[in-house]
Amino acid sequence: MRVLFFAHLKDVTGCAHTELDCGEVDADGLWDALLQRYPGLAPYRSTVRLACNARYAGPDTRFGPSDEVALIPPVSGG
Amino acid sequence: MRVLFFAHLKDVTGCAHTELDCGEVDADGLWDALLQRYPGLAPYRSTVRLACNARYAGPDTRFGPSDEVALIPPVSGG
Amino acid sequence: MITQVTLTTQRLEELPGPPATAGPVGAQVEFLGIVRSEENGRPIAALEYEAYQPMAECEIERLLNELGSAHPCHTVQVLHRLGIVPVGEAAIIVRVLAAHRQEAFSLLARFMDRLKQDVPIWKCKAWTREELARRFHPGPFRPS
Amino acid sequence: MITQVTLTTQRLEELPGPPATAGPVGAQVEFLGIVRSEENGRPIAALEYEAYQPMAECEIERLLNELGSAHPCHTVQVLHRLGIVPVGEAAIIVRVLAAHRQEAFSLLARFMDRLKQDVPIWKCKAWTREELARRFHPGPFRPS
Repeated sequence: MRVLFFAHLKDVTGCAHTELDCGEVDADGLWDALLQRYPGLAPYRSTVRLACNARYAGPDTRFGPSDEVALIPPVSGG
Repeated sequence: MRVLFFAHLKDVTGCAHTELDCGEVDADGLWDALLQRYPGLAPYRSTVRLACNARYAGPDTRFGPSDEVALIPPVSGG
Repeated sequence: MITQVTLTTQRLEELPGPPATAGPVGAQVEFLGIVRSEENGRPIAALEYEAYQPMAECEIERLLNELGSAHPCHTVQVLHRLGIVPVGEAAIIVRVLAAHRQEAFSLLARFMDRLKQDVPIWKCKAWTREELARRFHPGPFRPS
Repeated sequence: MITQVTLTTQRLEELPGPPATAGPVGAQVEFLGIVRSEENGRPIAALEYEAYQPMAECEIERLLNELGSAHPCHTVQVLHRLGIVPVGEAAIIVRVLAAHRQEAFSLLARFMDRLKQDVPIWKCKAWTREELARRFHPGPFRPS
């Protein structure tokens, strides 16, 4: 799956997006795969919301290989 | 004193203003003098607010010969 | 708080905006109250407004000062049109400049509520298209 | 409710206003959120915004539709600027056309609250005057 990073998370990961090959996973499975590659994301886990295909993920959302996943840190538009 | 009428009260009195010679009076005294000259105002007394020199009158306001008094029916600006 | 209050028979849309402000402006809000094409369910062409002008100006200033202490803003401009206002044109324009949007929204909403309770301005007549035409373009023949 | 949502790097002040509306408009409200000259107490020259653009547009539309059922309005236009926005220029403009002011005020205030909670747009950097100058007018000599 394609994973997008925004704002300061780009500095943490060093990139704006990456490809993650973790099969179909729930949010915990996704975070396990993410933290394995980018341990620096750990402190942000509690404040980051996940989005799947440009919609906020719910508790039951599963993230699959063809999905576009995004890590949404607290927003500050307007 | 000079007394001003606005909106539909001008139709009731037939004029936009008048001179009233009633010495110095409180609100009841003013209404007595007004209703004597314009009995048609009676139905409006409960909804009309009095102003003295371009400020809403309070319960203790006294209206004197040199004052500009206004009858303010419910407003509808904006 | 800088205030500017104007009651006029001119088109409000053509008047200049609010005076410059000293503070750092993060929010600029503009409200136009526009004459709608019906009044009490009846189609109209214009509304006519009258005011007790010196008192209306004082009351607006007084309201703004009162509301400004609860909702501090930098600048408020209030323009109210008097006389005949055609449908689609502004009867009132209020512009607020403030550091933050919350104060600007609160002041504006409360000001409009209070204006409609306390400021001596009246919609004194709703004009239909026919009445306006007769008033402003009287024809050569008028049946008696 | 007609909605128009635009995220752009262009100056918002120069973009056209909201699309025409079908219903009878009694209230027209415009809000500009303007970049202020300080951020967290420090003087700045500009803010830089980024967005997850397709999701931000969807979220704004979703919010407007949700808020529009509680606060029915005719037309809402949302313009948000991305990239570098100099102090004094608008980062966001929201325009609402409605029959009555109450609905327009409510929708606007609630929309701005929700935007700042849910819409994936970020102030990603505050630029000082010096940083901007170096970035956009780099001199011939740069000490290493």
